[in-house]
Amino acid sequence: MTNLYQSILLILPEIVVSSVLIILVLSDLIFHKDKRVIPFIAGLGIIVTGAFVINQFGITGFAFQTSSQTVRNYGMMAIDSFGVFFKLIVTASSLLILFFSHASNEIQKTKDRLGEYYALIFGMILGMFFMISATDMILIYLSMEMMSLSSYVLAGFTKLRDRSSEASLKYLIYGAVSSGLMLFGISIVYGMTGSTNLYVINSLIQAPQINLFALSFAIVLIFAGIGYKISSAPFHFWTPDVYEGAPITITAFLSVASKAAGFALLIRFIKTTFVSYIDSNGSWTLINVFDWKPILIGISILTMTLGNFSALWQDNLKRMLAYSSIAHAGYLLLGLVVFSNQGLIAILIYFIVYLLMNLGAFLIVMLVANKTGSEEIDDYNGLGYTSPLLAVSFAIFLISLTGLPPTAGFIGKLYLFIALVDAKMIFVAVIALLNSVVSLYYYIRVLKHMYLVKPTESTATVVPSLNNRILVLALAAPVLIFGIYFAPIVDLAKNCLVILGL
Amino acid sequence: MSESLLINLSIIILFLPLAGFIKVVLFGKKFPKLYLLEVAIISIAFALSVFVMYSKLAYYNTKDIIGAFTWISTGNAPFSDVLNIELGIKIDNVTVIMLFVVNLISMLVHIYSIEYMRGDKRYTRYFSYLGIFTFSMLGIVLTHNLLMMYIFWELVGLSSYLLIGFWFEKKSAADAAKKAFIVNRIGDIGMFIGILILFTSYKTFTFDTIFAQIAAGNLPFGSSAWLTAAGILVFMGAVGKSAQFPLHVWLPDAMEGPTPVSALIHAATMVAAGVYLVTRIFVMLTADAMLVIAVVGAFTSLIAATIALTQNDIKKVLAYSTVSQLGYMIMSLGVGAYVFAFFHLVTHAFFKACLFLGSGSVIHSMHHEQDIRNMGGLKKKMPVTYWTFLISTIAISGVPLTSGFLSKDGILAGTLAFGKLTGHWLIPIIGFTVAALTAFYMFRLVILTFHGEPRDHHKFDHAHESPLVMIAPLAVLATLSIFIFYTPNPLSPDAGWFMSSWVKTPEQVTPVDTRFDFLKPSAENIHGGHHGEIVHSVLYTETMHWAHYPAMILSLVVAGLGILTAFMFYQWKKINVDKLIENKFTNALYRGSLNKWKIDEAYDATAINGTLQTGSGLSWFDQKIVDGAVNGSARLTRIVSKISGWFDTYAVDGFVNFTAFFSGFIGLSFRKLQTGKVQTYIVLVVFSVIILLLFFKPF
Amino acid sequence: MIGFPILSLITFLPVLGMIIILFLKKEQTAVIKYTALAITALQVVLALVLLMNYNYSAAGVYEEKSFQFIEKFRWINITGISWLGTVKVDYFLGIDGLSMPMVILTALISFIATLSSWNINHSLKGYFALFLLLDTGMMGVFVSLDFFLFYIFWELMLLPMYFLIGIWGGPRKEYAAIKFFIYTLFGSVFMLLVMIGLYFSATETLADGSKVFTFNILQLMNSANYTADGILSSLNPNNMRFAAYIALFVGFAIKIPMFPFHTWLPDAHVEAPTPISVILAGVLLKMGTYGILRISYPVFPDVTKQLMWWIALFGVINIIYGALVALAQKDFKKLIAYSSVSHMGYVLLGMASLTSVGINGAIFQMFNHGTITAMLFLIVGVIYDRTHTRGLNDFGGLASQLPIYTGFVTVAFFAAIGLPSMSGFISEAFVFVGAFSIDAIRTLTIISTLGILLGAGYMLWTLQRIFFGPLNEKWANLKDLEFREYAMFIPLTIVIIFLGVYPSAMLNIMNTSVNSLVNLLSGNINITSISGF
Amino acid sequence: MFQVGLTHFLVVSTILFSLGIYGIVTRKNAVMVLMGIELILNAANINFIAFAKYGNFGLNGQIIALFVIILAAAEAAIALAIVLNTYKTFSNVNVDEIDKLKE
Repeated sequence: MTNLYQSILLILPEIVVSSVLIILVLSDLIFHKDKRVIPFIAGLGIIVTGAFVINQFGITGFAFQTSSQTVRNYGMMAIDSFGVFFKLIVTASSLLILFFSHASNEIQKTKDRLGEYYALIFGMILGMFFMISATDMILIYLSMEMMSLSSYVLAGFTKLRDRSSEASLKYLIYGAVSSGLMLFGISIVYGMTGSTNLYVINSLIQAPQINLFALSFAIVLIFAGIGYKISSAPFHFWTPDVYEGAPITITAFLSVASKAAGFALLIRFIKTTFVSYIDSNGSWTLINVFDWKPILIGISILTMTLGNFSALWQDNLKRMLAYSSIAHAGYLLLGLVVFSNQGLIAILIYFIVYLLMNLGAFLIVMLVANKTGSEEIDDYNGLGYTSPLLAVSFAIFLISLTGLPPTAGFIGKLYLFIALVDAKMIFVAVIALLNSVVSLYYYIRVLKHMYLVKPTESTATVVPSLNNRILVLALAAPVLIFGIYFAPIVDLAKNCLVILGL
Repeated sequence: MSESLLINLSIIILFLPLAGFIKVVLFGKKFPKLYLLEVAIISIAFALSVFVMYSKLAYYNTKDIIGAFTWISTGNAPFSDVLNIELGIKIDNVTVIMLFVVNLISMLVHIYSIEYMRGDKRYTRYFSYLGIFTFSMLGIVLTHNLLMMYIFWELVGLSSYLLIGFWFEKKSAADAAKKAFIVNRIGDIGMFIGILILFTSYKTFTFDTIFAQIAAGNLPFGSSAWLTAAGILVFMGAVGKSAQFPLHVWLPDAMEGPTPVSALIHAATMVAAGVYLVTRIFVMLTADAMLVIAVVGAFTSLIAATIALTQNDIKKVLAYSTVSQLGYMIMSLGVGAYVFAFFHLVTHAFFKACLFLGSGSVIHSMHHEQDIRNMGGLKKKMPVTYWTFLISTIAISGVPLTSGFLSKDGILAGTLAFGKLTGHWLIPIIGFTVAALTAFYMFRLVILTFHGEPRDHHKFDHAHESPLVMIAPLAVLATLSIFIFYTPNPLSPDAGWFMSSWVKTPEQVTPVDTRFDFLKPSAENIHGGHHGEIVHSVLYTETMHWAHYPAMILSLVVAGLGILTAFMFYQWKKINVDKLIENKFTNALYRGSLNKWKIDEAYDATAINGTLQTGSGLSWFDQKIVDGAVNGSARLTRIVSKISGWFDTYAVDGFVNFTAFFSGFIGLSFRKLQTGKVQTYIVLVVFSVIILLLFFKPF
Repeated sequence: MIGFPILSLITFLPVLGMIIILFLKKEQTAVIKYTALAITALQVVLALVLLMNYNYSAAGVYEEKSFQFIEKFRWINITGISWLGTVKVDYFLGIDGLSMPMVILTALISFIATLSSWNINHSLKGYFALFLLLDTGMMGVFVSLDFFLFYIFWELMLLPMYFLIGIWGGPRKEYAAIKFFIYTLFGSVFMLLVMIGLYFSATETLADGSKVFTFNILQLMNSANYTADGILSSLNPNNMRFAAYIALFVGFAIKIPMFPFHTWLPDAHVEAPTPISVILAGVLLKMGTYGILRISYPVFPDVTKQLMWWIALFGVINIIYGALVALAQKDFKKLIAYSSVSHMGYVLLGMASLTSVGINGAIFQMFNHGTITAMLFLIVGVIYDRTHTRGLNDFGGLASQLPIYTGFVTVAFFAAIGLPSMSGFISEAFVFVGAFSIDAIRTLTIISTLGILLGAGYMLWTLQRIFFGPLNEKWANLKDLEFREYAMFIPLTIVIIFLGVYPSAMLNIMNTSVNSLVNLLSGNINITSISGF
Repeated sequence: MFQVGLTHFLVVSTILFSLGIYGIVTRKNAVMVLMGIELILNAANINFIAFAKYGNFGLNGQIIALFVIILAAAEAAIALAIVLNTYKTFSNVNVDEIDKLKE
């Protein structure tokens, strides 16, 4: 019974989340008159969760250990600082999303359904938490579904807008299919190894008699499932449509939190399943069953190129940011293709930065949309003169997304390229750099509309409320500070490398 | 009378005019009378230079006085190439004589200008320009190194530019100024490269050091060919400044400037700087270089003389005669008659300045009429001008008892000797031809201007003798054209102090095998000359003596012929000029000469147009090719720009636009995938799964 | 030496000014202007303080202890992982003979540019804020000795420039701005790659004896610091090193701008407002050549020697090509822009000679071109303010209308032509002397002298078309210079003529450093043996 | 009398899987598309159970199958809700006419 007890201690954050979820559902029933209290409950819940997550720092262990013939003990979930890091990312972004939701008109319009809204968000969070630390394919599948189901609904939350419901339908079908594919892949792996636990699989696939073709087939199917979560080409097609259609808060949440969870999952999946040895320089040796390197290189290049070049054409900022987030998924994959802790660090750093700048960008778009009701780029003409604060911070976020100093975005890119050069993958680095030059086009284009075009009478004057102003600055300031003094984030990242096993 | 005193004095002389210039620039507006200060300053400078010349010639006749200091010193570290640039003054006899000449003429012109330029709206500025010119000219005279020479060389170029373009409202004046500067630049580039060669090999700009090095036998880049090249290249500077063919075209146009300026800069001093430069580098000229110089000089003098025959603008005639005379000096340096070249420089400075100022006086009284066909009979109206003008004309024609006779005769003797010794007889022949032509066109000028009946009575009636401040300088200069100032014996300069004691031909430092045979030191005169200054080899001196009398007689004959024909043509009308012009054969010549042999037109057609065409061609290239990464990209981008609105912001040309086009293109094709139909997406997913499976085969 | 961190001060003073301005009201235009003016003036003062305390015999270049006004402390320091090692970035400022002239130039030009910004008419607040930010960026590039820091400053200056051209520029400002941005970014991404490559190739030995990767430019020069398996290791010279050099060089060449990367320049200049053109031509272009001298040359001496002929070739192309294209321009400003393409060619030529004289000349030319071209653009600005046209053929005979203005114009033009007694002559002469003394590039040098002629050609032609000839009646009532314009022109004129007459004032500043740079390149000095690292 | 073996199950599941994909791609009606998805899930289920049975992997397989069934049910519920919602806005459920969001 100690096993279960330990396990419960190890999954306290998840427990907290789920209890908050229940509380929200209940309170939705209790305060059906006036739901103003619910957001605060949610916020409190997040903060508590965060506390528990932070509390987990440094703790390592397996939840729900299963006894098996293999010597190494293992479990359904691995609790380690790597997981903690991503859980923190998720928590932080969720907290911000709560603030966003509070500020967003389109959400506040749906007064009576706020309860569901927050509950569903917590559903997503729960799914993500499990995704992040799952080491058993079934748990992986279930957690992904857990998250997806909530997000399908959220994507279509604002019933009023047909875009919204279309988005949710597409998201649903697309997601269901890819998870189905994934499940099929899992079933095949199960058939070949007799287990769904990554550690077991890791030890078993080193055996020579494994049928490599079947295995690759299964792996590709599984990757399709994960690739759709991190919206990497060629599994990204849902992203632009859903991002454009969904409520902006949800778009922001998907673009950061679910991407983070997806990456955590991908990294853990690959590292636990396929890495046989890590040398003193921190570079990984893969098991010779599946040739990840070319696939991932190809996919990451394809992803970033496709994202950047498609973004050139977008006149809708939400959609533009959707493509840009695809491109960033490509950059992030670069950190994985080098198969070294160096790359891992780069990814972690990049996520911290990405959280700040991407949410920031979405926040501005939302605040403007609150006023103008649309995200078309022409609504931004001359914004720099009518609403300086928003414009300046938007400029900062966009520059950071481009990756120019002295913004945090530069640090993120810098570490990715450092990893690449360290792995002597100059060619890939060059392509990535040229990509970032291309990305300048569409980011700078927004600046052009904000500053180089003179304001017209149709230009909105957005004067955000005090809270929102604080919110904007709270996102913009660190982007600049980390750009100039980035030691803290690197320190944090380097302490969160521990992935259980090996 | 210490050496340092002389140095300091010459420094003062050098900077006095500059001080004047600065004062005028700063306060010219407030005190319009400041020009008087200018005149005073230049007179002081003149007085000082007389003093300097006297003491130098009297006390240090055979000693060169040098004062120098280090201006720039870089690279002074282990392993690195050292560069020490000295600025310095070298005072030898040639220098002090030049000092005297320059200051004298400059002073006279200042005085003359007081009246001539009166009423001009930029009166004071005019004097300040004269000041900066005098400063730069003195710099050229005094310098002891090539770099400083080049610096002041450019500065005189500047002042000449400013003075030619003084009346810049006239387009012709502005054009002439620009032309003068640019044409000079061409020569200067050559000079600069020459200097570079010398500096690179000897790490110094100082004349004496360079010459010592050459004498010691180490040649630039170890070959005498480079030495020749250096000589010719530096000479190119002279070709520009002294208006030698093919760069002579700027000088006639330069007559757009005020006449006193023409007298000072474009007759007496600046244009002579070229000759002065060649005298400075004379000792390092190899036989080949000297031959080139001689030929250039001879050809220039001939072509200029032929053009001068038919010009009708009084100043143009004088201008071409100047070119021709400068060609004479250059030629004489080329044939080794060093002393006579310098001698002619001095004498020519005086009488040519006199001629120009005289013409100025005429123009002044004729209300800026310059065409001699509208003059005539002015002898009665303005006697002083006439007589001074006449004296100078006689001098330039080389009639005995004048300074011109002495110097020209010497040069001709030199060419004769050269012909005899080297067999290049063409040069003496040209020399004598030019002598004849000179006599002819100068007297044509005098006759048409002063003799006969007035052809434009209206102007004639208003004509009057110029005031004293203008004719006094004329008198002074005319007087200086008399032989007595140079030698007691009107027929032979050799006896004179000028030749015998002041100026001597320096000994060549070039490797013996690269000199003309007659310049090789022969056994008896290795230690022949006293105080280190060796006269030419006996051979050359003897040949000169041999050539002296033939040359004198011949030159008298040709000069006489020239003068006679001039009178036949224009005074006594024995020969009908017009009929001569009618004649088919002579007419061709006449036209050619009148149109200056179309040299300017040729330049316009080739060099100038060529450059401009290249320029515009390249700028097209720049916009279309270099900027538009591909030539077609502009068109392609325009097509794309139709597709998307914002795109044409960038879709004009260039790297950016090409990239934009390219990326846009890719973007489009990606965009097509995003059909919006979820089923298409799923098909794509399934396909990509298959593709992944096929392409990335397992091990 | 000086008690306070003067370099940080001179670098970040403008940022301070920017913050002050941001806190001012939009309406207080006068206050904003004078704040900016005061800040830049203070910068000039600080530059003079530097000059007064400058030690002429300290070499710098590769020897840390002979750099001056050094400020060095650990900026980023991450330790604790065995396989990662210590990650460190230093905040490392210092100047030597290579940077001192540039610092003075930047201060001077910024001050003048502020003066000429006086009649910027809309959104002053933003303008001066960005202007000062730009100022910091430029100053920072010249004083930083850590590649990372250098890069940050390098990029920092991009965005303000984009806005300054894009917002306050002419009709095609957007095009020009984005063009400038893309070109420079394109170059700098390669610089970034090379920077990272160098980082992984060289280690620095810390006080405690541990070896860590380094961005320290001085350490990167020391071939002993390179690790055997470093990708750009100098121990095993490989093609990577060659490629890296080219990449880095392109990054800098775009700024110079070197043919064929120069096409952003005319557009940027024509569209930019006068003060920005002044900054562009006066300071920004120098960053390219400075970068080459500060980083490319000493870090890759081996490749530099191999490529010297090509550098010279491109220099000559710049000289001739720029001059010829300038000859064909109808727009005053474009003509000046191309003339600076031509003049920067001299810098390249001088650097390519790898001789002390040549490089002295190159740096001196950088300074002189800074002052002279700045003056030329101011001249364009003055006439444009009055007539709102820049067409060379729209004028004529202004000399009689604006005598004083014409006087300054003549000074500037003849300085640009390289007339002796003006600073331009000395530097060009040095360049030629240096380049001519190398057999390999002698022919190129001779060809390049054509530039002198062409330069005179287009300058005098312009002078004539605008100022000489009969007065174009349209301009019969133009006003001559006012006090503020005197204040812009006179200092520049004084500098130009003073340095023409007494060039040693500037040459002595750089000479020692240049010599040690040359010794480093020629391999006479073996840094590995130098103590004081 | 022939023995039904693992292969047969696998064949069946493969057929189901392919049919599922086919249905998803070809069917216009959203509900039919969802059916296709169900097919895929069930194909996977068959695999799990078959492997569990013939590979002697214990009961994991069956348990997983149960999980999946439950989850499929939940998914179906949500899916139908969303389809309903779509029908409200577009007044049809024809997936290839719902393409406002594209490019």
